[in-house]
Amino acid sequence: QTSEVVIGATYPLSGSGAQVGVDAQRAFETAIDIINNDQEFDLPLAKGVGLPGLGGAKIRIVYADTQGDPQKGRAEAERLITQEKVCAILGSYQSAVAVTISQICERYQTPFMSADNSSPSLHRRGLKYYFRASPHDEMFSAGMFDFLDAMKKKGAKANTLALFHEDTIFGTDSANAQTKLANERGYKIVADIKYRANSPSLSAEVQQLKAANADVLMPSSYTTDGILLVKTMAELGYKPNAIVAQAAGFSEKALYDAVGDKLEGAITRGSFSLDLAAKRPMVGKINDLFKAKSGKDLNDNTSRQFMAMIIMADAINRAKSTDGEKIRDALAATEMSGEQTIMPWKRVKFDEMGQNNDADPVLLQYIGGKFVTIFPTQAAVADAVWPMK
Amino acid sequence: MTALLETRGVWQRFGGLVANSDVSISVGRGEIVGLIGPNGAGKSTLFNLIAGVLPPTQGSIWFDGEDVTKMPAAERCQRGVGRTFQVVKSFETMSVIDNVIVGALVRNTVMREARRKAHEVLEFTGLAARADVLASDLVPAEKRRLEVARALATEPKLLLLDEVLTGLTPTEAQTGVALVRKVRETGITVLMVEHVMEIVMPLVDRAIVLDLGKVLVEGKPADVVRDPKVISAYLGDRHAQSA
Amino acid sequence: MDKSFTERRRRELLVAASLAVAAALVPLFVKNPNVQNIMILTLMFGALSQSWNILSGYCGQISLGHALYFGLGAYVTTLLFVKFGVLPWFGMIAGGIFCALIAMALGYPCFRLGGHYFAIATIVIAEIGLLLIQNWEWAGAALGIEMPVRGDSWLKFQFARSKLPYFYFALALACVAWFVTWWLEDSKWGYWWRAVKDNPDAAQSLGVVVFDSKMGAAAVSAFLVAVGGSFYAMYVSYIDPGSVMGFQFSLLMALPAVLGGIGTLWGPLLGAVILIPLTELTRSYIGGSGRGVDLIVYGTLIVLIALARPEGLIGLFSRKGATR
Amino acid sequence: MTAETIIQSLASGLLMGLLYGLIAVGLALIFGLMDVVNFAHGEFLMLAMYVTFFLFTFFAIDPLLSAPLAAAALFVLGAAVYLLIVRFAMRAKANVGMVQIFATFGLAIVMRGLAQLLFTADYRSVPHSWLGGKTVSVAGIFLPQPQLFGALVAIAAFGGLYFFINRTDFGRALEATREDPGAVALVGIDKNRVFALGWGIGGALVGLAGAIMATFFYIYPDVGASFALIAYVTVALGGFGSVFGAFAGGIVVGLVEATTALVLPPSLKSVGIYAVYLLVVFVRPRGLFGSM
Amino acid sequence: MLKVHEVTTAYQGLVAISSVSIDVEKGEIVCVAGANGAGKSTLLKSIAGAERPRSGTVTFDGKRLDGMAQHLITATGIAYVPENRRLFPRLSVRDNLRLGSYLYRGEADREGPLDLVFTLFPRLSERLEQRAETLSGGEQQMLAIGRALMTRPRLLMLDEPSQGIMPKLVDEIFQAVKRIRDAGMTVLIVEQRMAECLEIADRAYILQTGRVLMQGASAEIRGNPDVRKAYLGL
Ligand SMILES: Nc1ncnc2c1ncn2[C@@H]1O[C@H](COP(=O)(O)OP(=O)(O)OP(=O)(O)O)[C@@H](O)[C@H]1O
Ligand SMILES: Nc1ncnc2c1ncn2[C@@H]1O[C@H](COP(=O)(O)OP(=O)(O)OP(=O)(O)O)[C@@H](O)[C@H]1O
Ligand SMILES: [Mg+2]
Ligand SMILES: [Mg+2]
Repeated sequence: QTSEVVIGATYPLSGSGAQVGVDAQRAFETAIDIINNDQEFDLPLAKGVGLPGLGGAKIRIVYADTQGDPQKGRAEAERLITQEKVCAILGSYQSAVAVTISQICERYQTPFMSADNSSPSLHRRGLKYYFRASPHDEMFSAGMFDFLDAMKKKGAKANTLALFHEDTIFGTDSANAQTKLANERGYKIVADIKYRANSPSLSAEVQQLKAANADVLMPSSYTTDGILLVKTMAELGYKPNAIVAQAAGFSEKALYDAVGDKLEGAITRGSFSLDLAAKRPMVGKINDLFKAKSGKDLNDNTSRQFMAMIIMADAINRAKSTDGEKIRDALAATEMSGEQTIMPWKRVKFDEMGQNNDADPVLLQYIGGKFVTIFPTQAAVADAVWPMK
Repeated sequence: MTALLETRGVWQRFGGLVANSDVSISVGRGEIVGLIGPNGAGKSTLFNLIAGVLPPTQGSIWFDGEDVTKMPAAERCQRGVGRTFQVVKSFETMSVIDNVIVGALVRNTVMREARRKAHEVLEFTGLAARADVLASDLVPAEKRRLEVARALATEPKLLLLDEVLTGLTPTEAQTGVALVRKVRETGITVLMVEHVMEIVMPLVDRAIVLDLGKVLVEGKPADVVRDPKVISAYLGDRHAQSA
Repeated sequence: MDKSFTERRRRELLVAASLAVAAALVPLFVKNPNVQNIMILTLMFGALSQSWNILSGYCGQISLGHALYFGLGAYVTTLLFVKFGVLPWFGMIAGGIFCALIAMALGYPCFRLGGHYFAIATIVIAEIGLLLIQNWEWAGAALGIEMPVRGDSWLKFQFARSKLPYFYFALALACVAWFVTWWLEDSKWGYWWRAVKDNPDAAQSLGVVVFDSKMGAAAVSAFLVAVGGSFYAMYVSYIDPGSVMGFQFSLLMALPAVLGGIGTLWGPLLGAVILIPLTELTRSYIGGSGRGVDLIVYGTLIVLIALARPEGLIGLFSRKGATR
Repeated sequence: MTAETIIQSLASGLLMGLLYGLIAVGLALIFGLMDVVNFAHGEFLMLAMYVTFFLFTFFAIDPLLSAPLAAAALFVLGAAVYLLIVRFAMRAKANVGMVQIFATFGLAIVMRGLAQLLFTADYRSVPHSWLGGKTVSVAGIFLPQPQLFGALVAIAAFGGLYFFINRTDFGRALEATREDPGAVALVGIDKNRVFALGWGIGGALVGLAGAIMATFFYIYPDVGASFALIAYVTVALGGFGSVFGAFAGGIVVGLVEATTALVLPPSLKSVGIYAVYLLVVFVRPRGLFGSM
Repeated sequence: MLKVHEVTTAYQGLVAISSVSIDVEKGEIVCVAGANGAGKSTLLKSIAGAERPRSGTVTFDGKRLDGMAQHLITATGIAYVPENRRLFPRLSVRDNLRLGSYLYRGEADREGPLDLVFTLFPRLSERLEQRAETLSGGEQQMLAIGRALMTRPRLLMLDEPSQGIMPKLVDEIFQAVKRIRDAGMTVLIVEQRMAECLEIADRAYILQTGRVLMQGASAEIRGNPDVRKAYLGL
């Protein structure tokens, strides 16, 4: 019997995405801690030591640095599979890198789970070994528009939208989804600003936002540009009526450390909410475990990374084998209730393309220095403050 | 038969400075002509105009019966103008033989031929022993010889030599003089700038004196050195005495 | 006539042939895909750097924008295949010719520029190319394009697991790049290029048409780099603007030649043989820590090599090689 | 497009341009006047921002006050980089420029790695500085105070450097050393001293830029990459060898960037900068005011 | 004043001068002559610190120079005009001259040497704003000597100063050298034009393939029949 099960994790560990990769390492370690040791959580595999299906084998994780480069991600995935003998791979933050990693995994019949990639195209490529438990941009955006619909019904002013998105896969996908939904549901896009990621200046962009003066500003930006955007808005005297962000930078602590005072009332979509701790105490405890390692609260990314590890381990346990095909079948058969996760999801169940369609996003509002869940109603702990302060 | 080279009323201005003014000279086939004159008289500038480094501000240049005023330097070389630079411009990272091969390629498209030609020229100029040395390792006198070798390798009709025999002891200079004579024997016309009268005067068939950008005097070397204008502008008293 | 020279040329050819044969045998013994991947990358970067060396090393026109040709080669091949079903073999040639033309079109205004002005022009032109593709929906924009994978096929040059075909292609590419360099080195062009690099004024006076020389070098260089780009697209089977046209890529293409010996026949390959495994191994074995240690090690080694052998590592083998 | 938008664009562009100028001024000295390539310029800026950040976080020194300290720290770094690395890279017989590029490129990678190791990959920022987030508004046109202050510092830095290069013997020595480092000993100049000092001053100027940037920009190990290319283009656009050129280059870059975004999608705004660079050098191969 | 003792200098293992010893006394003009490649330039480079001697010593006013950095040697009062002049090509004539006075840039009196330069070479005063690279060959030579004089040297070392200079000016330069000596400087000069040089020199050395072949007072050397044949072309 194997006493050890090796899982690979491919992340940018140097370069401009390094911070996310490093935080991901802490999230995975937290998950492994829970799996490998006996813990009192209502999570699969928490109780008892290791994977019972494999005679108590423990999970070991091997990290590989992709530097955000598809070619390197591919090479690292192949190395993990052939040399480190990993039986599954988790990844990978940048969607472009997920494309090549999932290809390699397909060729080696090794399951790959996108923990935090949100590009909708990823699961639509007919790959057998590709899985994603968390929502993709279309689901996220749908959640955001559901929320806007609800607000409008309550009489809030939310007719015109300004999209502000970076020119990467993430930004483009997000904007495409938002444009489609806006057209379908009768919102008017008064500004659609695509900017270059990590620009030295966003003044020109902010000015156009200001001129458009939409009811809702919808940014899709990573932390760096998020910080610069908010600072530039303050400098150019632009106070939007409401911000509804496509997470990313807007769910990062660093952003609120830098410009939190200017974001009172900002709303972001998310796949995770600490408010859940009230209903599900386990969430708070796991957050504490994570915080002890990283000094940060779980956020949108780290919570999804944590869950990816749990779900993958659960499948391996059920497969009772480290054989790729068996794990794949086990993953395909996954049926996990929402309560068994730390997420506000209904359940975890993959469709034939490997996508979990029951992972509902939530909307969070930044109020008084922390996030509160405001949507959907069953998860909400407060009403949305609209317009933002 | 027409002259090989003719400049017709050539002017060259640099901003306010007139380096050549209304220079009309002609060089016949097979001649060795000395171009002399004070420092800054415009000799090298005239060479640059003939070789096509710059277009003259005014006037025209005729070579081998053709108006070449607007022709670029490389093409003039192909027509048969070979030149050396007063401030040597070797290809420093290339060996001596490779330097010469560049020149030889003008008339030899087959590499083997070009290489053979280059070796021949090195023999001719006495640089054969240094063939594989890097040009940057040559001492100045050798670099000047390399300039000549490169120009000869292009098999020119007209060879412009800008102070290639300076910095030699009298004995060595005699070897240089013999070399120039040998060059002429192969049918090449020579126009040379040189300040050392002991070398120029016995060598040239004719001397042209430039001063302040203009042709001052032109004639047989013996006559030229006696010309009071030349003595006062260029040669100085010592030569006046010896002449 | 000049026996030693002919002999040296023949010896170089012999050494190259033996090395190529030896390299061809390696994957028969080394089956580890990771090692094979490193070997493929080494050969690819060796070939790219060898091609870069033609324009920048021999002809002295330092280009820091060769990623443009690499990226365009990759895009032309991929787009022709995905959108029009043109087999990559033809796409590769098309990409090469396209890039050679682009290089000449760009050379027309750029070759008037000297030194750093030229280098920076090459950088910004490549960046413009990157930005335009990044915003061009039809070509996939930021999403990039994936080559549909449909099982092993020589016709489509696709192999799911076997790396041998890619290896031999990369080896062939490196051999071609080397041979072209070797051949051009003792040709009119080779001499013209080096003359232009050392002293354009003198070159002109010796009948060298400086502009044509630069154009020739640019076309050959761009063609080969574009073929390298096509190969990359087929090998990785996914391209996006950032990963094939980024500025970093231009630097990575030049780096082996500089470290091995710029403007030398063997420098780029030697540089690649040392540098690429170093890059891959530091990342694979110390990059996982997430603390930047791999960068420190990798960067330090680059600095040390550059300083210890400013003329290139080839100087370790022969003084002559270093200065030719 | 209203008149106000255009005026605001021009104002923002001008301020940003002066800031680019400030970032480029150190490079204008090292790259433009000494003809030594420093590919780690962006990383110098990154380090200066971290120095400012840590002085603020641990000692509560406002960036305005710590700017001289950042300048001093970067002076030492600049001089050290010359003495320990570039000096040896310059010994190459051929292709000195390329060797410098890669020696400093290696240095840039090391600096990024070290920053990640020592400061972690987290994004930092200086949240509450005296100027941070403050803005002056004149007739509906907003002028952020950090950029305004940066613009003033930039003008002062350019003025100082101009005086230094054109009016002092050291400036002349610097030019001579660039022309022929082997020949300055003939007049008794120690080329290493001149260059080390030049690098030091170049570093100090980046230090100033970093301190000001820290008041409104985020900080992380790779932040330099966003500015490096713009700085190179700025110096080249203005023309190598000219301090005034780099100053003008900065302003042109800022204005072009701001106005391009009015007509093209903002994601293409650097295309405007690049196109202007190409146009300028195609017409004037030595940039706007270059001498080399 | 200057003592070169048994100096050997080599380029990449190739010995260019071996065990050369020469002396220069204060106020002298000393001429060094010899065929191409005899090692004359190498001797001057070894004194000036441009090449490091492999063995032997160089002392100047009792101070050891060998092994000292080149710029410090300049600061001890030795000015060296190399064969290829090494002007700063893109700087103006004025700046080239001004840089000559870099060592005493703090001092008020920088005009003294400048006056001397302009008296010796009035042409330079007409060309002050021109870039050095566009000067004619002869003008460049004047500038190189002028720049060296600006360092206020006690010993001036000239490597073939007459090269590329028109006949009238050659005489003037040699006369200038004499006047430079009369202004209190010592001169060590390498020349091919031995005849002219010996006229002004007090003593001379003749080098052959890296060794001192002959030395003595000018008149003595000039009278030597071998020298007349080999070097004076008589
Ligand atoms: N590019 C230029 N710009 C400005 N002035 C120039 C340029 N080239 C040459 N001159 C000037 O033109 C004049 C003629 O120079 P040229 O080099 O032709 O003289 P020369 O007769 O060859 O002198 P020498 O015998 O000293 O070599 C000189 O006064 C020189 O300073
Ligand atoms: N940089 C160098 N590299 C290699 N060898 C050199 C170098 N400089 C000089 N030599 C060699 O050293 C010897 C002496 O050269 P040096 O220049 O001192 O002679 P010289 O007497 O000054 O000759 P010239 O009259 O030509 O100026 C020569 O054989 C020369 O080839
Ligand atoms: Mg001349
Ligand atoms: Mg000499």
